[in-house]
Amino acid sequence: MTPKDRTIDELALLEQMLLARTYEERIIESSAAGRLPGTCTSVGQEAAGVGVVSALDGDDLILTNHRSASHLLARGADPGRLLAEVMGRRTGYCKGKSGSLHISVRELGVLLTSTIVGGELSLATGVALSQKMLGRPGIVACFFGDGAACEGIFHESLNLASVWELPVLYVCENNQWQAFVHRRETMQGDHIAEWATPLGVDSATVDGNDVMAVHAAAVDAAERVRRSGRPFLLETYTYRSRGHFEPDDQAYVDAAERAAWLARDPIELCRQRLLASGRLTPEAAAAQTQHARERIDAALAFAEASPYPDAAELTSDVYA
Amino acid sequence: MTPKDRTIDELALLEQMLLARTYEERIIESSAAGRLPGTCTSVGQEAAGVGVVSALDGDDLILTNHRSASHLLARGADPGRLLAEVMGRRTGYCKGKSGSLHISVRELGVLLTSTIVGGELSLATGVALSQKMLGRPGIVACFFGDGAACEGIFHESLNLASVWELPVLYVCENNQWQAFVHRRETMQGDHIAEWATPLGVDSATVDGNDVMAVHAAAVDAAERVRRSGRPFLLETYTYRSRGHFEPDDQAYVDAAERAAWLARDPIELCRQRLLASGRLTPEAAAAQTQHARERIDAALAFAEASPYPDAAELTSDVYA
Amino acid sequence: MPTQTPYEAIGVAIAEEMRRDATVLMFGEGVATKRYDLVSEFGGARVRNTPLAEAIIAGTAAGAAATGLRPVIDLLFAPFLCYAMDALVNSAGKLRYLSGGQFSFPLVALAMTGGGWGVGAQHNQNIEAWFVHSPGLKVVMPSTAADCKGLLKAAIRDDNPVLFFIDLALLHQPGEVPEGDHVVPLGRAAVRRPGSDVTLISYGKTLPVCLAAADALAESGVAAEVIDLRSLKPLDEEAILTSVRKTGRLVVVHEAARLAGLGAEIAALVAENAFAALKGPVLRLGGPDAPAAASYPLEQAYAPSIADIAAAAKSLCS
Amino acid sequence: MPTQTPYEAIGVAIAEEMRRDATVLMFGEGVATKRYDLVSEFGGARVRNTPLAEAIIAGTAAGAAATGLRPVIDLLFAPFLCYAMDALVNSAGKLRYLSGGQFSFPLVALAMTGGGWGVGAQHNQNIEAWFVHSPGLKVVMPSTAADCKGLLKAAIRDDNPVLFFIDLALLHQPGEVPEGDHVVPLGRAAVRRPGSDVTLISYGKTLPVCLAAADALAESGVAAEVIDLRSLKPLDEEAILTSVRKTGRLVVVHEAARLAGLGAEIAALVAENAFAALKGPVLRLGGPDAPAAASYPLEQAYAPSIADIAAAAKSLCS
Ligand SMILES: Cc1ncc(C[n+]2csc(CCOP(=O)(O)OP(=O)(O)O)c2C)c(N)n1
Ligand SMILES: Cc1ncc(C[n+]2csc(CCOP(=O)(O)OP(=O)(O)O)c2C)c(N)n1
Ligand SMILES: [Mg+2]
Ligand SMILES: [Mg+2]
Repeated sequence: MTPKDRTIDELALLEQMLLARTYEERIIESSAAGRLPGTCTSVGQEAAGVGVVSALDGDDLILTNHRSASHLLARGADPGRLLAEVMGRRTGYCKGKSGSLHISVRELGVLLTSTIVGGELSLATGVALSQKMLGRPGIVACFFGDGAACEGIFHESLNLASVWELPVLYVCENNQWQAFVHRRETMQGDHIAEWATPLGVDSATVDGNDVMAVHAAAVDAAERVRRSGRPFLLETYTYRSRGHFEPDDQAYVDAAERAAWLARDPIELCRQRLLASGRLTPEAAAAQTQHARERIDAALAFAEASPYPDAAELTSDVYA
Repeated sequence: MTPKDRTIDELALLEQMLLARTYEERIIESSAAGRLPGTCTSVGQEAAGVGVVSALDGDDLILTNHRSASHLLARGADPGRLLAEVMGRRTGYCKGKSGSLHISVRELGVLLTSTIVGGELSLATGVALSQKMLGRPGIVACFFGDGAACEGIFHESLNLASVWELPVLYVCENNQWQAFVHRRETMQGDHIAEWATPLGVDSATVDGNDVMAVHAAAVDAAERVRRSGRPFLLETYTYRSRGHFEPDDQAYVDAAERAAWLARDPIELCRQRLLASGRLTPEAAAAQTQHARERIDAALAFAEASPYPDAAELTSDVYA
Repeated sequence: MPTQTPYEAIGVAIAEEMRRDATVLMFGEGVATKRYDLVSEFGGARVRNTPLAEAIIAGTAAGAAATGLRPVIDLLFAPFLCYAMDALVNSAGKLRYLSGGQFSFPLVALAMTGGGWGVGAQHNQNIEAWFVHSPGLKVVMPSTAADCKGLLKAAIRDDNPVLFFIDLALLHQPGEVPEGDHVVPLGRAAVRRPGSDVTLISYGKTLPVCLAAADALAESGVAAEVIDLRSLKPLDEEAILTSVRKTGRLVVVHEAARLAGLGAEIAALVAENAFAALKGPVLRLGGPDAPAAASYPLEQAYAPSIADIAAAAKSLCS
Repeated sequence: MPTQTPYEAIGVAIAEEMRRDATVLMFGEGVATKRYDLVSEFGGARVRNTPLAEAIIAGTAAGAAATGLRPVIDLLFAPFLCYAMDALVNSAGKLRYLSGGQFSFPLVALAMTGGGWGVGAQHNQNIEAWFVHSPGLKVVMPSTAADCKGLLKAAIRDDNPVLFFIDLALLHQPGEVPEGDHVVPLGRAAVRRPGSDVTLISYGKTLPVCLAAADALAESGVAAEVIDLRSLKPLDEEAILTSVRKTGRLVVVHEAARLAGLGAEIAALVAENAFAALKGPVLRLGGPDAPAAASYPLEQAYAPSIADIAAAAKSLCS
């Protein structure tokens, strides 16, 4: 098997990050205006999400959690159907039943999204077992947070994947926060990656705000999982720039730490690098931003025009 | 504070191990004869149990699990009341309600014994929190198995004890088995001790069949917990010589591995060392054995003569 | 009387109990952040954030409770209790009994429950019936801000583990709350509105819905008696039976799934002990056998409405 | 017909289904050790021991079920399900709905339940009612070896998550079991003994106790109809109501705690839908609101006895 060509266009990654950011910003505005329910946004973590998803193959599978917008959009989800889902409309990917927190998109290989923190860790081993036993290509990427890593299911999931040799790429987005608690209050060290080692799971930590670094690390990690059939843990070290759940005044947030991270905003980092290298012109950058806005505007219009589910949906889809 | 004198008499440890062994052997015989319910015996693990318990202070607290006889007896529990409990009699430490699997003895500081694998790990942090917040002396020794270490609660318990700086001496009796599953099938490495490290919990592994080595390691470990106020994990590497739950034909057990461990039986190891050094004569050894038998005979007679609980006990002690 | 929301009343109750008893402490994910006033008054040792790990939060509470502390833990949303079941049910609920009474477990576990936030079934499931069915536990579920304070104070003083569910939809609705040491004993229902034709029994967020239905019924000449259970365990069987013996008609209402919900226990209790007084079938209104959707109209349709309740009561009286 | 114990019948059912369908697999703590015959026939990939970790066992089953496998997991004793609640209730029970029907969860979770081993409440609690109350799950609890086989085969073929509880006390009691593809559909109760004076409804280990009580009642001239629910969810409401409409009298019996147990649902169902047919109160017999003790006589006293059932039925008929 010759390795796939995995050269990536940084401009395309910037575009994806921008789309995610624009999507989230529109949600923030609209929810502040009462037009949308609140959500857990991925603002500040776009590089961590886009960098990994762009490293996956089409037949790889993804499990994610409540902070999933950048994963979904990078995977190619339609922002209109996502916003419709957030708004509980029938045109949403889950007919409006999920809302923002458990959006799965089977056709894109985004499975079994759980908003129970750790739920994705609980399910990922089984998905990987199916891949392995049914001889299907494709590894399983499981996104979770540093908070989820504190749940016992983290230990159980990694241990089982290790013992059973399951092709799971665990991706821990260590964004420094666990809802209203700083990671510092919940663990002794700074890195989740170390927790994997004694379970026989190799791991690495990468600067989660540098999309190219994330992408390269994810290509490498995914390749290791593919080759070995064994799990690997990639920790993307990043920062949740907004509050836990919109709206959130972040009064509890350390301003200096936040400022330091905001100075390394993943989109700015990427854009400046591209501008500096001349691969992006200021005009093209403006056009990119404009294009993202237009897509999201159209998406929001679609979602808002979509009807709510029928009353019969109250009890449909419960049993097979 | 001058350190306590912790010199220990190896002969006394041998006596305790012998008492535990005799106790378990009588249970095995009697349960085979249908006079007793089955139990999870500690045969083969006496050094691991006695070595640690003998290293604890009177105001230290103990949490243990289903395989607890050597802990209880070494702590000074009356074999008669233990057997009565095993037999469900009213004179048992728990009025016969516990049976063999969750025997707590508050007056001896043996608290909250759980037979839910991992239950002791779940409760130990709270007991240690009480010690710390109420300013009581005494650390908390929490005995659990290699199987319990596979439960997520292991991860949660050690992490919380680490972050909150709780005085817990975690004691993992790694006896190679988890009911009917060999430890090899459930973990990549051989040692639980390593699992503690990334959580910020120091640890050590000791030959669990050498009672003096266990004792020394436990004195050291307990001292570290006392001094630092932080958790420590001591792994006693040992072997479950009998089946999981009496009766058990052990047809599933690897004979060569078992033989190798039996050749290092903790009681024989200790006895031979004492005989070789001249500290124990063959006559004294025989007398010791005889004495243990007599104590257990008396205990069994007491237990068998004890009445069952009244029918009213069906619903007493449920609510405070 | 001052006006407080249930959220505030809960904070006041905890503060008062912490002042009264130095062994009371509180911990959970984010409690020290969200209830920073408690940290200010009582310090970080008694009001603690925890790692995100419900099992050890509950286990730690059980261990601490058995050895001299009186923990109040916040488990956030009821479905998250699925991670904490072992500590609550197998340890706190059973180890008093299995130890022959050597230990008690004076702890309170708080959780928000029910719809109202539009976030779907992994945050929204009413599971109070599970705990009523499990020995050794008590369960309360207030419908007013005053009861939040009074029941929580009683729960903290109780020597048993108490599950304290508060309906999300009520959490920020202000109500009158008595100042000072307002304690509402566990196990006593309240007659919120007397009536002679039909009894409506409920708890939590559907209680105000029943009161509204009683208003509507009054306009059609039906006098409904409305009983607020407040404690689901111990259950005030006497209050239930007394009312049904008087009215002869019963509608039980809750948001929890109807199937094997607490309403079944109440209907069964009445069918066994007040059968002779019954003038018609016992009706139960509850949620469908379906997870709760995030979508607003579906979430709203999940729980029984004023019209549903009034129609059920009328069907009995006609 | 050959005679098998429920333990054996379960093994046969699994083997037959594994032969029929290559996507069926089994895992759990010690299953590959204890069911070594299955390993011999189907290999170690399809019959696996697991680490001691109920949460990930159940989670793995849910993940595998949603993506093409049909796992059967053994969770050993019912109280251990406390560690597996999130995967069962929040994932397997809810994610079909929350995903708008994108996934199904064809899995079976086996667990032993009830008294009989003298090991106390951390191994012995009947929690089947929890799962009946939780959406998206099915629940079965056979009383015969034949139903163990037939219901398990149906459960494995069902596209929903099924909790399969088997009473420990029945596990090694031989009974006749049809050979071949004996499938008992979920959701159908069985009339085990017809009768016209009183209906006894039960399931699992108390079903034979009801049959014995019916014998005793027959001697006093009372003809009891005995209904074995077999499936607790879906519940065969029609069978229940038909019988009660005929006899007018009902005693519901189970070992599970009476308080908020499944018996409450059945009593409530009848009080609502067969009220007019009822000649007297609906009686429920079940365990006390207490953990189960290890002590033999206490363990035995926990569940309703033949005498209790006969007395209850007689009290209705007099
Ligand atoms: C079991 C469970 N506990 C608590 C919550 C509430 N909650 C939702 S997200 C969150 C923080 C999760 O932190 P982390 O895993 O680091 O993810 P992040 O939100 O930082 O992306 C919490 C506490 C939940 N959804 N599930
Ligand atoms: C939660 C739970 N799962 C399963 C069991 C059944 N069980 C009892 S002891 C045991 C093995 C425990 O292994 P380990 O922790 O290594 O302790 P050991 O028996 O070897 O001393 C098992 C599986 C249980 N009691 N609790
Ligand atoms: Mg985080
Ligand atoms: Mg072991």
